[in-house]
Amino acid sequence: MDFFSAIQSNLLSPAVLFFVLGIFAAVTKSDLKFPESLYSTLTIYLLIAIGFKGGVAINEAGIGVVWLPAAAAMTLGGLIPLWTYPVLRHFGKFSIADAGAIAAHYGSVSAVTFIAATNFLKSINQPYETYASAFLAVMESPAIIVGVMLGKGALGGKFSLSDQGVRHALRDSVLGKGVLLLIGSMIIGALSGKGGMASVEGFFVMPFQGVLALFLLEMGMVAGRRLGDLKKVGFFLLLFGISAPILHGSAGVLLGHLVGLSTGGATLMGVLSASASYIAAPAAVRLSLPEANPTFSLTAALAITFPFNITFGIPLFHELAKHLHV
Amino acid sequence: MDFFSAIQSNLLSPAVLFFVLGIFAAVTKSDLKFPESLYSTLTIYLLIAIGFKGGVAINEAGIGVVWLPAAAAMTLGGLIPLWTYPVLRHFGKFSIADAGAIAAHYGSVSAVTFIAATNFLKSINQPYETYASAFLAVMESPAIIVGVMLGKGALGGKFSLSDQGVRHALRDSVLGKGVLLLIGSMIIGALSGKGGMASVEGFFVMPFQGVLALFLLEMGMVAGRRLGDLKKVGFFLLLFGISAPILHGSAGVLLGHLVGLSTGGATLMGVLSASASYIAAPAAVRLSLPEANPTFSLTAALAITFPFNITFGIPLFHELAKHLHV
Amino acid sequence: MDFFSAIQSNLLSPAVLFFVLGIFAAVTKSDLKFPESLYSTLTIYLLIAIGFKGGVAINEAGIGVVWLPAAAAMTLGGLIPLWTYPVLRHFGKFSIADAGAIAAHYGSVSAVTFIAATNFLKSINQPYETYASAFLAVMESPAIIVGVMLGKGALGGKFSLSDQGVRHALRDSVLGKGVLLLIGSMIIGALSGKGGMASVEGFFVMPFQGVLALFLLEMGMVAGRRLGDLKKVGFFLLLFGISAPILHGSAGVLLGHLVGLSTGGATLMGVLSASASYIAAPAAVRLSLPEANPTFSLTAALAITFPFNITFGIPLFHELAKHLHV
Amino acid sequence: MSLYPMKLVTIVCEAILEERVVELLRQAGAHGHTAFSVRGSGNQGERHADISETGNVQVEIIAKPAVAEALLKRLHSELFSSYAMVAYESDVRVMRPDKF
Amino acid sequence: MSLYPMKLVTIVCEAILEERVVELLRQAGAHGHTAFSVRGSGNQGERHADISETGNVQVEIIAKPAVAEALLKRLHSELFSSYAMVAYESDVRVMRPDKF
Amino acid sequence: MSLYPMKLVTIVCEAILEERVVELLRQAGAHGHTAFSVRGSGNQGERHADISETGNVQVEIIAKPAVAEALLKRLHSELFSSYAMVAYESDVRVMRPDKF
Ligand SMILES: Nc1ncnc2c1ncn2[C@@H]1O[C@H](COP(=O)(O)O)[C@@H](O)[C@H]1O
Ligand SMILES: Nc1ncnc2c1ncn2[C@@H]1O[C@H](COP(=O)(O)O)[C@@H](O)[C@H]1O
Ligand SMILES: Nc1ncnc2c1ncn2[C@@H]1O[C@H](COP(=O)(O)O)[C@@H](O)[C@H]1O
Ligand code: NA
Ligand code: NA
Ligand code: NA
Repeated sequence: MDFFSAIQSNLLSPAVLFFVLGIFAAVTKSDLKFPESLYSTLTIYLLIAIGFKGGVAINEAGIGVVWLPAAAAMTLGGLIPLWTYPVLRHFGKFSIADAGAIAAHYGSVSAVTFIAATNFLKSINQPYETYASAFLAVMESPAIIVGVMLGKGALGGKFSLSDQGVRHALRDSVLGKGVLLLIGSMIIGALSGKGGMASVEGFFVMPFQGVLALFLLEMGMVAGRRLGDLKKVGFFLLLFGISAPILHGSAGVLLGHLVGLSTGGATLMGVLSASASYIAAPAAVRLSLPEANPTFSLTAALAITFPFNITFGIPLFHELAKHLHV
Repeated sequence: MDFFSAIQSNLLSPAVLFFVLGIFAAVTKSDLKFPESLYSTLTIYLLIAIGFKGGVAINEAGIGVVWLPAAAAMTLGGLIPLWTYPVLRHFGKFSIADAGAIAAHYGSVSAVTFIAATNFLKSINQPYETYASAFLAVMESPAIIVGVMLGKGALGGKFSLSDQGVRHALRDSVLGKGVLLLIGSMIIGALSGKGGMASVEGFFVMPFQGVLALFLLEMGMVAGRRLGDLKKVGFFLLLFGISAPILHGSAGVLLGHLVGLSTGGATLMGVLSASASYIAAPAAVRLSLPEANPTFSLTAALAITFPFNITFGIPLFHELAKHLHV
Repeated sequence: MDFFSAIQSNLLSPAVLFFVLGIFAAVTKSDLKFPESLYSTLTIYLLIAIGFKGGVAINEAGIGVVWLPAAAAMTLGGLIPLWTYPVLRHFGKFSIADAGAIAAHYGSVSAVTFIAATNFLKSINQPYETYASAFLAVMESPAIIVGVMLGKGALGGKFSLSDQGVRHALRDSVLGKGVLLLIGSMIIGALSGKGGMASVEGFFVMPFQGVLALFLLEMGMVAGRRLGDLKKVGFFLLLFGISAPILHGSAGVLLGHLVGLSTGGATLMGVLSASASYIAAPAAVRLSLPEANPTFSLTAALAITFPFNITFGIPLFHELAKHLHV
Repeated sequence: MSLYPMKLVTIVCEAILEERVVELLRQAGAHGHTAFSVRGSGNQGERHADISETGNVQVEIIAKPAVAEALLKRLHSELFSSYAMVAYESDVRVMRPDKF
Repeated sequence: MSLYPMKLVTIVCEAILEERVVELLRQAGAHGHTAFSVRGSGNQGERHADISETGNVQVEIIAKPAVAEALLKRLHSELFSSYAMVAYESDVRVMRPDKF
Repeated sequence: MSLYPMKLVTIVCEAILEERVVELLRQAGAHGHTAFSVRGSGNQGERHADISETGNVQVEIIAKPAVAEALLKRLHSELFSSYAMVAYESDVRVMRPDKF
């Protein structure tokens, strides 16, 4: 399948279309509302499903194969804020707190973007390392920690661990529900292996794509409500929201290639690097960097970078990975 | 399968039996309670599933085949209040607002009745036009608009669009969650076609029947709580709650036959006409016709017509459709 | 499969591992929280699924086969408090109310333990009477009634039906949601039979194991929060929480054997007798025996007996049943 | 527009008691109530709402002073000693006094 | 620390009315509100919250006395006669009076 | 039946702050609290509750006047400037004053 038909088939996938429907519902102020607990239920489901599948894959591949690319992914995540922060400070003219906050979001990752990428690869029959969700799990926290330290003024020596908000945030970014469910389910998947998978497949695998579509409908509504904020964030952040994922994604693909991942696996590492967190990072950053304006980071991550990645970014990084493998 | 064994097998379907269990739970004042968000989650699921399947069917049949019966269905829905209203006014002695409110409910449609009908057809191996959910989608709003206008005194020239409640109600009946989810998912289904269906089948098709059973358990509880109101609504409305669906259902079957639908499709158009709305209409009518007593319309729609349709109505309209096709 | 490898495979099942993950989340005070309605949704789902499957099995086996073991199970449940109560009074030095409360919990049953046992049997390919969920349904109430009477001072002649709390509790233990859903779904399953099963299988059977895993994650969190109470309940109750299930479970296996159940069926009757209720009993007991300290009964049932049963108890009772059948 | 004084009684208690509290407030002469699920902490420790069995319910009742007093008295004598709960009274003003 | 008197208006009404009530309180001059889903009973019978169509919503507004009065008046004239609802006012004290 | 005056402090804030607010009220000397999820609007715009990340929580604390004052002071100095929130105090009467 060539690049443009890949983009087209990606745009016409139920998941992307439901995201668009959600934006439409928000923009037209429809009375459609997801009940309060549906969103967190879907989040729990998706994280467990993805972690469990990754664990079963690790069980099969062996930890010896997984550790190197996982360590590489983790390192990349922790490094991204280091160059994102100065760019935001000096070219974007953001405050220390805001630059740190945005850097934390872009170094961390988005599970749903990752899932959309695996769907894309499946739909075009591109094999990939199924243990790649391990990368997702280890990339969530490091950037949050680095970004928060930068936002607290670490470069000016002002960072202190005794700040209550910081402590809460760091605990949450390490023991938070995202990491706990992903890593926990991954260990469970690795321990219970293929036999365990056979028993829970009817819940965690078969309905998965449809659940994702439902989740993206809600994400679309949340993103749609933020569309009005696009004016507030300014042109620089708009540009950043598109160019950062292209840059980080390319770096991720390259790194994936270097540590020996297949075309599919390198695509996924690219997508992870390109993605910006809008669940774990916002919560942790809000608690530890209250001076940062969440409109900047959330609007960029959710209303610019996320839509870019699930529509154009994923096929793009795949194209790149293919070229590297020729 | 002959008429009586069809009725019997319909009565013994899990969906109908769970409805009965729900009534039992309400009547015995059991402490069984559905959590607040389960009902709306199930509603969202059912509407998306049904819209999506219809869209895939439209993709296959082509819009050229669908438009005529859909337009016919829509027209019938908008016309039903025009004869229902005078009957309620003059024979039922209802106030202008009450007659308009009830007429709006009976011209609009019930998605769950429609689903129960498709299940019935499947269980007796009667093929039908799978794009029929398009009829469901277009029949929801017109009757609400006509009924509200009548109830506001349109016949006496008192109707005005500047009324705030009316504006909210009309917006909701056109952009409301029911129409949005049905039409939105239908478009998504039509765009993503069979390939899209393959990916979300494990969520939107396979568990569908069971989810419906669960939903009907809750519907039974809601209907059961209304049973006490049956005394309040009076004998006329009781009679109306049974004879209106028979009349409207027969008209629907006939119309379906005339616009070229198969036995199954004509049955579904009959069931839709016969059904009375208890989700979209009540909300819109409550906002725009607050003088109308919701006990009348809701009790009739939910505690009389709905049970009648899912037990006897569906096999009846099917029988009728069969006779027309001989 | 020998005893120890059975225990090991049981410990590595996703359900047990998710329970452990839940305990971990509670103990580390992770911010993972299940939304308010998820737990009751899962409870409703599990009870309906299990009841329905049992009903279909009764439809197949015929009520003539089921009644004797069901009556035996019911009797055993009602008798357990009669010896549990005096032991708790005289050796445990518990107050009348506390002894009655604990006795009620241990005579009643835990649906999730039962499900875990059927999973275990399936995983080791041990056939069992699929109508055994009928035993679950009839064992829930009798012990609660007996235990509450004892706790109210029935032995001292102080029990009276005019107490408001007692009336509420008795009504709930007979018409409560647990019994209503189990018995109701069982009747529906028995009426709609294999045909009904075929239609709802995609919801009530296929995702079942995975839903159970999710449920046990939440149970683990609830149990984990109680771990701190283990110090408060004292050594006697710790001992009781392990020895009561061993004793009751053995009695159940023996009785199952005597009334003609297979190895699998006798295992299940053992597991039911061994299990202690932590849903139906706590609510009913709290309402009717407010003087009883819920920390005692709940901690014992949930933080001691439940984990014991799902890890070691189930394989143990199966081992016993196998020996009896040689 | 005139406003009329009335009492607001707020009860926070174990969710399991909701039906009994509603029965009791009817008996005390109240004509209505509002209820919703809450979580909290108090003398009896933390109460989590993820499981309705361990959650709380908050019940609010607008009533005439005499009814409010009767209600509080019965709560005190019948439920306070046995269950996790708090109850308090405050002053509010309503527009339709005969409704309560 | 000084506290400044303010009014708290509490409205319990059919869930379906939430959007209209919020529109109305904005028009009356309030700068914010808090809302949550509740169940209850009153003259119009029981209202269950398992279905949002039959549930209630509780809306709470902190406002200056004049705004509170305007709000109550409009509720009275526009919604009270047609819908299941109650509304009441009480006295509270805040720290940042210019916020309301 | 005697009733004893007490203060009710009500806090509406970003849901994410719940744990911190509870920690803070313990430190201020309160012996309990009640919390529930709400939605709303204010200076910082609309806050929707479908996503807990954007929702609010309402926390209610019955406490002695001195504790209420300490609590409000700390809210003011530590949280008010950084987060979307409101807090207010009102008078209530309880039956068991030593509980608070
Ligand atoms: N000081 C307080 N302020 C607000 N709510 C309280 C307070 N104390 C107790 N509660 C509520 O009442 C419930 C029962 O309290 P207790 O009986 O003290 O455990 C708690 O779970 C809280 O929801
Ligand atoms: N006396 C009352 N105390 C507290 N809430 C009430 C009272 N009366 C009515 N309500 C609430 O207001 C709603 C509508 O009341 P009504 O219009 O009287 O049916 C009820 O469903 C309750 O939630
Ligand atoms: N005037 C008000 N009345 C009631 N609740 C308010 C008011 N203003 C703000 N709130 C609540 O407090 C939250 C935060 O307010 P703010 O910091 O003004 O954005 C809002 O989302 C509302 O839930
Ligand atoms: Na990233
Ligand atoms: Na109709
Ligand atoms: Na037992």
